[in-house]
Amino acid sequence: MIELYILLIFMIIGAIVAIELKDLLSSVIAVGAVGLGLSIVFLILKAPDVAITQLVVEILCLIILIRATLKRDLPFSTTGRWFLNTAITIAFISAFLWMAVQALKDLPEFGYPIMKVAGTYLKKGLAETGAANLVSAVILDFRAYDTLGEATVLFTAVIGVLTVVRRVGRKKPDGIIEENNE
Amino acid sequence: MSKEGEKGMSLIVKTITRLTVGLILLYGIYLVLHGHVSPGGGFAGGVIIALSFIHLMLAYGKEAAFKKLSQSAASFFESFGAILFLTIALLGLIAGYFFSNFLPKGEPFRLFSAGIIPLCNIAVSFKVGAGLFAIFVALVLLKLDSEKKE
Amino acid sequence: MGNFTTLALFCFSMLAVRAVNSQGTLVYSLGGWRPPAGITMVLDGLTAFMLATVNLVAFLIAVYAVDYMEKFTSKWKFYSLYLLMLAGMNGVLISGDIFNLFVFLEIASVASYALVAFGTERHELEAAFKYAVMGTVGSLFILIGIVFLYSFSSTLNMADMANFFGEKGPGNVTIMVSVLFIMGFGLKAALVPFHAWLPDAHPSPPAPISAILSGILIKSLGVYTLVRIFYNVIGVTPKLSSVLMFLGALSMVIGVFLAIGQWDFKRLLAYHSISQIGYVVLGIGLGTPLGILGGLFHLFNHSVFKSLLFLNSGAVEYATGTRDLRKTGGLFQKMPLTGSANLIASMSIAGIPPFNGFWSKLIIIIAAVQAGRYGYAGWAVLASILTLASFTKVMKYVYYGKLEEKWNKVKEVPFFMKLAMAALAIICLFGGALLIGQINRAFLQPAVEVILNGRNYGAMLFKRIL
Amino acid sequence: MMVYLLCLVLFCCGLYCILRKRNIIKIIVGVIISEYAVNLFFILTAYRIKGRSPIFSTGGDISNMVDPLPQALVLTAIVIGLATTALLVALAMRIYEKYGTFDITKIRELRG
Repeated sequence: MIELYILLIFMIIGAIVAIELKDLLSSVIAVGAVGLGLSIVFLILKAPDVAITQLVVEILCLIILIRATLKRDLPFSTTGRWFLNTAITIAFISAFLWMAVQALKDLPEFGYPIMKVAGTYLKKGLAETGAANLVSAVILDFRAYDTLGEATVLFTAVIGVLTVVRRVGRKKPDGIIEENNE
Repeated sequence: MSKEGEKGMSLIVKTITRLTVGLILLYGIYLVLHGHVSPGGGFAGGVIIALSFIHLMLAYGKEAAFKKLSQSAASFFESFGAILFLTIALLGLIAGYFFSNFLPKGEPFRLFSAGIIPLCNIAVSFKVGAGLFAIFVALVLLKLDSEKKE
Repeated sequence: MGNFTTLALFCFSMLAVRAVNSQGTLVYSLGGWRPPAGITMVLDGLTAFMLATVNLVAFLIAVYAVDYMEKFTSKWKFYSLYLLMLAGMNGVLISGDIFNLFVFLEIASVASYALVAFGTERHELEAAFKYAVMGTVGSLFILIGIVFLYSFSSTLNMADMANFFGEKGPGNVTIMVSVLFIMGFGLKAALVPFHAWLPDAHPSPPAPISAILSGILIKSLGVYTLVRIFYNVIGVTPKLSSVLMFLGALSMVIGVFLAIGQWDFKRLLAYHSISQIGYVVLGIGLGTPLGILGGLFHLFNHSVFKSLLFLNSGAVEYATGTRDLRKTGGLFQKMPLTGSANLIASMSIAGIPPFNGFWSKLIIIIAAVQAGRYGYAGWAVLASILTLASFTKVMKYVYYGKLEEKWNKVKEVPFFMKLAMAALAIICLFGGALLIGQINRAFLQPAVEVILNGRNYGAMLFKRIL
Repeated sequence: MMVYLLCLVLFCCGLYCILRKRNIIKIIVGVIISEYAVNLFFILTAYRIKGRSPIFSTGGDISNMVDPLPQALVLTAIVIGLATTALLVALAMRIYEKYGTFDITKIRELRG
């Protein structure tokens, strides 16, 4: 399991680099590194489906972000109360982490999940759905309604993006402006 | 993106794209069709299919990509995927429940098994692929527009 | 098209109310899988109550939008997003599975981010970005909470989870999950420490969208989910309920104080939304039957009169092109129907006796006194008085006073807008009738019972299935 | 336990970025990092010591598979995250077009 820790620490370093870099393009690429690390972690954790999806989604995210940031300026300004705000943020985050540590003690230990519901999937999954890939069986048969919702989220995002990129939102009081549907 | 006019990237990139883009598309289709027996499935396959078109678009400029898959075709495929998925769900009502797995399960580990799951995979892949391509095209067009204005 | 769909949804939800009355709680398992394995839809008193409220208001707003949206391009995109958002809200309300609830919550949120940016003006984009970032952070907190719950109880079905927590009792995980959910759903409901996005996001978009965001979105995504998870799944502890009451009272007072200094019509209304959500959370947080009744009743009333107020502000903007209170005046002569609708809504939100807002506020205050929380009761009265003051200001500056020269050509708004506003005003006028015996028993009481039942929710549902 | 904690530290990195950075693209970066951390946390809770991936093969025994349910949920969560990110990027690009900057201290038409 040592490689898991190494990858996690690598990801945290990558995240910090991505956050603190002054150059937007490098920052976006550092996020890409974090995402690829995450994909390998998924493989180590025996989740090949998620690893593949994470990989391709990561690539797509990266392309979109690079398209957005290329040749763009980067003004950095530090406001007057920089120290105070940072202190508040760090205090909030440490309180959050402290509570999380308390709660994590009560969770089942790492590597030993309870698997009450999942147990039924393991036992009955193959016989009742006929799919060898249990993850497919879960998303498209046991919980297909979730997948419907998720496809709807994507559809909503498509329409949302199309809405946001419209050139003209309001019709002017006089004069006719033709609709521009992409 | 492009250094030399609107027509895409350099010759090396174009050649390699020509060789790989078909393979990427085929890999996506493979992932979709074998989603129920091996890792992969509708989402991953759909995203890869979208990526293959995006790849084409990045290398050759937007005209070449639109020749293969125009925007109206993309929106058609998206709606088609959604309607296919919903139809499968509604057909389940005949068997008793919304989303019930009504087809014969077949023999495990074969391509034609697992009832409605492969069909759902195909529907989801249509939807995801076309949807992501549409998002990307919208963003690219927005960017081109704003650059033109400057 | 959009109107027919919303009308159909409204009819269905009325049917749902009847079904709950005649048959009790209904459960539907998708795909035919038994509950812990598959996803269930649950229709009980609380769900039916919320469904009726949401779809009633959504229908009237859709009617209003017929004329109002003529000013904007791409109407079909507006209707698609509007219906998707409505679908998301209905899905949240009817779902019995916690991850499914999250998915539908995301549908509604993503649609609302896009709707806030609908006009694609500078300030709209900025408000939408702020709202989208805040909303996404809220969703992430909710997702982490779901991970904790799943890892701890190894189930996603809310009824099953309620049984589990019933056996286990409170612990560290419960506290952590409560904190995460208060942050997450608090962000969605705009309780006071997390309210920063609301005064920007609610005034910016077109009026029908403001009305639906302020009238029902923050309630079905924020308050309903908060109530459902805290009361029916995790189980409410005295500490938790005092936190809820404190947040409610804080929102109530701070919202109204911020509202009173505003000169922008819609922005003022947005701050009042924070304040009124405070009333709802305070009432529900009290935990007594009367308090919950008051809270839910106020939720219904607030949906009605706040959407009416936003529609009114939209009508004023439609007719005059401005929403700055200092520039308008004397519009009552020109727009009598809008003016009287606004008068009714203002009196209702401020709690003047014959209107519905009075009854629900009265119930909440009585419940607070009965529970021995005199401080909170005092705050509620104070907030009510300040609300009255700020709406007196609105009436004075917009509708009464001297008519300025440049507004001489102002006309009353088109027919469909008038129709929607008149219908909402009539509901405001007779909303108090919901408390009368028979209707109360059919509509509000089942919802109160569901909340009071607490974690028996789980046991009850499983009894229905088996 | 330690693994969970590292994962939450990653989440807090993203949170810090969202709360403190004054650049729109940086905020989006923070959102993406937080999403990654949450997905990772979900998968971590599903892992089983010496488990194998949840795919049946002929003749393999099924007793030590990892939990398939969180994996399915994470697939959904990833796509939802992608949708949200796309919308955020679209908004960011429009804001850049209108204001000519990514700096949110300069984008202040609405007052608090």
